Amino acid sequence: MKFSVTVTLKKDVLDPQGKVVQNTLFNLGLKNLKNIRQGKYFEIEINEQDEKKAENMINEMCQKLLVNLIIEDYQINKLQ
Amino acid sequence: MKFSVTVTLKKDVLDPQGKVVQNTLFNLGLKNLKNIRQGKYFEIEINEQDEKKAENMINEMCQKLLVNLIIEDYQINKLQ
Amino acid sequence: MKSSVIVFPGSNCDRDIAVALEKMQFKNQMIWHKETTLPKSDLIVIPGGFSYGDYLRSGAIAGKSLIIDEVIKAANDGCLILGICNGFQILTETGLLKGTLLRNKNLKFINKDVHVKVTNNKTKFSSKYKINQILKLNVAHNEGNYFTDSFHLETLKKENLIAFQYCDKFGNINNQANPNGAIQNIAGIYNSKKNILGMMPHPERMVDKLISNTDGINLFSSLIN
Amino acid sequence: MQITNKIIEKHGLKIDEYKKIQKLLKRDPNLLELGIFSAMWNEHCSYKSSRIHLKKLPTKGKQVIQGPGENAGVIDIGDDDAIIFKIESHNHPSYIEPYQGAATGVGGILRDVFTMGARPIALLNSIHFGAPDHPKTKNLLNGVVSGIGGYGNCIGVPTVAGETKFNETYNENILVNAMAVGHAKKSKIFYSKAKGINKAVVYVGSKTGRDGIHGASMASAEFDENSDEKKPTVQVGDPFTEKLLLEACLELMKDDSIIAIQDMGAAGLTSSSVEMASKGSLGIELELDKVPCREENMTPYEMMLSESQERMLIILEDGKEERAKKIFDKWDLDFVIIGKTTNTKNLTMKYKNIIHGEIPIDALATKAPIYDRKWIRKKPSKCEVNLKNLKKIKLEEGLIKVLSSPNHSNKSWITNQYDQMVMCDTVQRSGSDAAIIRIHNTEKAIAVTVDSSANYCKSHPISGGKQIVCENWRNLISVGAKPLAITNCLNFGNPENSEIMGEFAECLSGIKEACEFLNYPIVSGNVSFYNGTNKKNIFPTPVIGGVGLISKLKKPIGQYFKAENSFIIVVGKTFGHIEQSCFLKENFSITDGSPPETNLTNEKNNGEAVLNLINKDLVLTAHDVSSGGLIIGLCEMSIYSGVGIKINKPKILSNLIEYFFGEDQGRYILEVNTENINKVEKILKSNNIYYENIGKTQSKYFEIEGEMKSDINELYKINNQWYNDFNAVTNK
Ligand SMILES: Nc1ncnc2c1ncn2[C@@H]1O[C@H](COP(=O)(O)OP(=O)(O)O)[C@@H](O)[C@H]1O
Ligand SMILES: [Mg+2]
Repeated sequence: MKFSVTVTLKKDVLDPQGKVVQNTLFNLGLKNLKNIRQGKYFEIEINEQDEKKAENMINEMCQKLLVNLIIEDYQINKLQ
Repeated sequence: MKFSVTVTLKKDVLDPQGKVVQNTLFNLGLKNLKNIRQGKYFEIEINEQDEKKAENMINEMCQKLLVNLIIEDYQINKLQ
Repeated sequence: MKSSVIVFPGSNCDRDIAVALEKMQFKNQMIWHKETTLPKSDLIVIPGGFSYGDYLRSGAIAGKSLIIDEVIKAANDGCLILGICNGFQILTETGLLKGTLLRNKNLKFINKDVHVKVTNNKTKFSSKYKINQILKLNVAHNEGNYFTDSFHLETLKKENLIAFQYCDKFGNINNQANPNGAIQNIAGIYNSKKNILGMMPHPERMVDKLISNTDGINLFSSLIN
Repeated sequence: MQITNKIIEKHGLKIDEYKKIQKLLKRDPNLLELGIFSAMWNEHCSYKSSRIHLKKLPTKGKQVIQGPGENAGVIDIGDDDAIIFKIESHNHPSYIEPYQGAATGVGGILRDVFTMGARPIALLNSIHFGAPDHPKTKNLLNGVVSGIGGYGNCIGVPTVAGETKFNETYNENILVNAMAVGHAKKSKIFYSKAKGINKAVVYVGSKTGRDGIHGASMASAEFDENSDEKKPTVQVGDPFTEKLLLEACLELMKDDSIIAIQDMGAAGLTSSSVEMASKGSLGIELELDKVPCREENMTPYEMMLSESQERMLIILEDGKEERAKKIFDKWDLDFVIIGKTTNTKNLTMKYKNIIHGEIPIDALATKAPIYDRKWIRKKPSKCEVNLKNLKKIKLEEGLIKVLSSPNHSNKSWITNQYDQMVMCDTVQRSGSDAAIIRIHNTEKAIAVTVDSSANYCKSHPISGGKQIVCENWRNLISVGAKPLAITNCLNFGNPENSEIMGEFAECLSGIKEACEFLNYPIVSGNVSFYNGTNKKNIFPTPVIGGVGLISKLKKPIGQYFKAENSFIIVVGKTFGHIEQSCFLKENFSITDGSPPETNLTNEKNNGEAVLNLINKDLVLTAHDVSSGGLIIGLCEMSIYSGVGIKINKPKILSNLIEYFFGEDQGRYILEVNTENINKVEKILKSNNIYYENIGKTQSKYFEIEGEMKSDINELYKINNQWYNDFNAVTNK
């Protein structure tokens, strides 16, 4: 089974990368840009047929390693 | 209008981050993990009501800056 | 010899390279990235550091700056271009050099002295070195893991475009001597015309005996000739 | 809004303190004002528990240009050159989020240094973690190390020295202390004292967000079960913006536009504006709607208390605005006039033309509470070491235990993550007793080091306090530098506990005694109390950062043996003090007993003699003897040089364990070649310095006559194994 995980900074947490990217895009002429925030993305494939179990497993990965829960939020999606 | 962009390394490009993450998760006991690849995620808000135009604009951002087309692929999704 | 060092916000080896160039009798100028013209130079250096914080991808944002168009023009006219560390990353982002620099394989920043072998000494950058000479240079980077497709890798070898390769102190090119996972232990490459050199190690850190050694000097003295 | 007891408590204020606020204001404060008091009156900003003790420290000397009281201390290194330096803690934030906590710690201390006009030239750190097998240690260690590196590497200041220690006392409360050292011209030093009325108050740097609100009060409280609630205060460091801010400030400082400048550190806009006004006996009026904000709808309360990083407050001379703004525009930084100085001696906060709060400056600064907290003397700790047991263990066995322990293992896995070479003035990188940084474009250099000895301080705070100052001094001597002055970071537990307060008072009196004797004044520092959880306090951990001067730079001698067949001289007497040694800790888990006493007279004489020998080029190598004793000192000199040693059977002590592992103070190991040995012995004798000629260097074996003979490559491996194993095991 294949999942995607998107990890984003919590609201109110400074996103220095997003800020610089935003300025750069603006300077490149993309003036309509209102806001951009940068996060991480994972594509994860696991050997597990049971969807519930699989999702639990992905969740565990997020909690244990992929996400810094203190400053980040995350969301899991099943792919295909 | 709000979009998300996910940027992933092309298939035949080495992914050192993904690899280390995979090993670590494996060592943490998540043995069912088959494959994990790491990418970037952007949430972009723009001042543009026309969906077609908006999407073109996002596409331009990707081509101009967000994506290194030599090693990365990307995908745009409309949010909400 | 006239040299220009391009300074981006976040460049931090700009002073170091300027000191080295001046010590080697270059007439050097610092060029702020917002400038739109380049003074006539024999050598353009893109220094190390963290241009734009290395945010997004190292070198990506600097690769879009105004001055880069001028650098590309000069490069096409045959001007010598040297990109060190972040400068190398910027050159790959602009397409002046092929391939890319990925995260170090251990995902950690690495600063240490490493050995590299001079793989090609028949260029304007390396003529003062002996072929296969072993140099001890300092590396300091997060993304020094050079990667390119197999087709380009063949070209690099066929056209003798590999400048330096990581090796051990005896000159053996092997895994243990590879600090960052770079393909074929590549530490630096040339473009086809060999007027552009991108390298991860810092030659400017190796021009003063008191600080380190003088293994970097011949790179600059090669250029003077 | 009604101010309830609960709100008062949430702001970290005691009811008595609230009553004092009412008295000073002659009315009830509103919520904004209460927040301001809370920020200024907490331990971190007001030094209310420490101030009366800090006052006793020696802070003056011919070399001192500016002692404590400014953003950082300033010392004179001759010509027109000054060195500006300070150390600061970021313990609590680093425990919550190790990467960002450590990174913003580095960012904060850098600002303290460049706000005074210095270009930062070196970073150091002292980091303390819990037991290696504690479940949190690995993550904290890796996070802190990459955070320190991440910030310093990006901004381009070399991280050149530090210390990393493990002890279960830090299991729930790690220590992350960062020190920054900068260079300025003596004639171009900037201070934070406001002068003149109606001068523009300018905000520069990053925008203000909601991060770190109440960070300073968090640093002034113990952790408890509810610490999780405080999570939103995590600040994210932006070293890129700091680099821009650094360059922009230094560019503006080239002329004389600045009257006063102050970084926004703990308690952000509040403390920076209050400090500048207080020092100048002025008032300050802020128009908060002008403050550049990152988030929408920020309230005056949030703006005043935000601890967003990478910001500064400047008071500008009249007519300089345009030029100044141009500079900050060039560096893409915000530059906004947000207020002016006044003669009201009040902090006045306006928002959309309405006054939202007004507080007399002195109520926040000079009239803040000061406590003479109760403290008690430490009872000496007794240790019943059975010397017979000690004899059972072989020298080699004991050595290997220590060499392979986390605290004594090679730390290049840390230092290799720090750019030590950027700026191309690092003459001696880490791996020696002190790092050496050349003053750019001169023949001068400074040596820098940080040191702590929590075990010693725990068992006998006075001796411990004395000892760290001396060890720090010795480290500078060993690289051929003349020690000039120190900064200190005092990491302690809960000051409301009289035992902890006793540790504080006694450590300080030890520090004071040593500093006075050695003419080694304290020019800056920081106090971090409330390090502990649920009534479990950390060991008292004062950290000393020292700066010394090398007036004529040569290739450093370093601490690695240079050649075979040299003489090995130990300066200072070996008594074999084994209590509190790492030998007992690593081999027998014995941690009680008292630390070695430091004889200040010997310390001074020995140090001056060694410095003299180094300056005369009579020694090949020098190294001080510290934790681990003689044998560890010798080992460090040998196994990384490829040169072996052969040590004679000692003549003065029959117990070899005590002789080789004893941690007596005031000692140095010197390598001297045949040509100079007579001269060296003559100088030592004529100065009445006790020394021993203990053996010679040889090829590749570490040998003690009749006791052990090991291949140095094997010892090298043992010393380098720990981190690999640590990562491998805890990854599971
Ligand atoms: N242990 C100490 N020894 C000497 N001076 C100290 C000590 N602790 C704090 N100081 C001085 O008190 C002043 C205030 O320090 P601090 O509040 O840490 O500054 P900041 O505004 O950077 O947070 C500084 O001048 C500092 O050098
Ligand atoms: Mg300060």
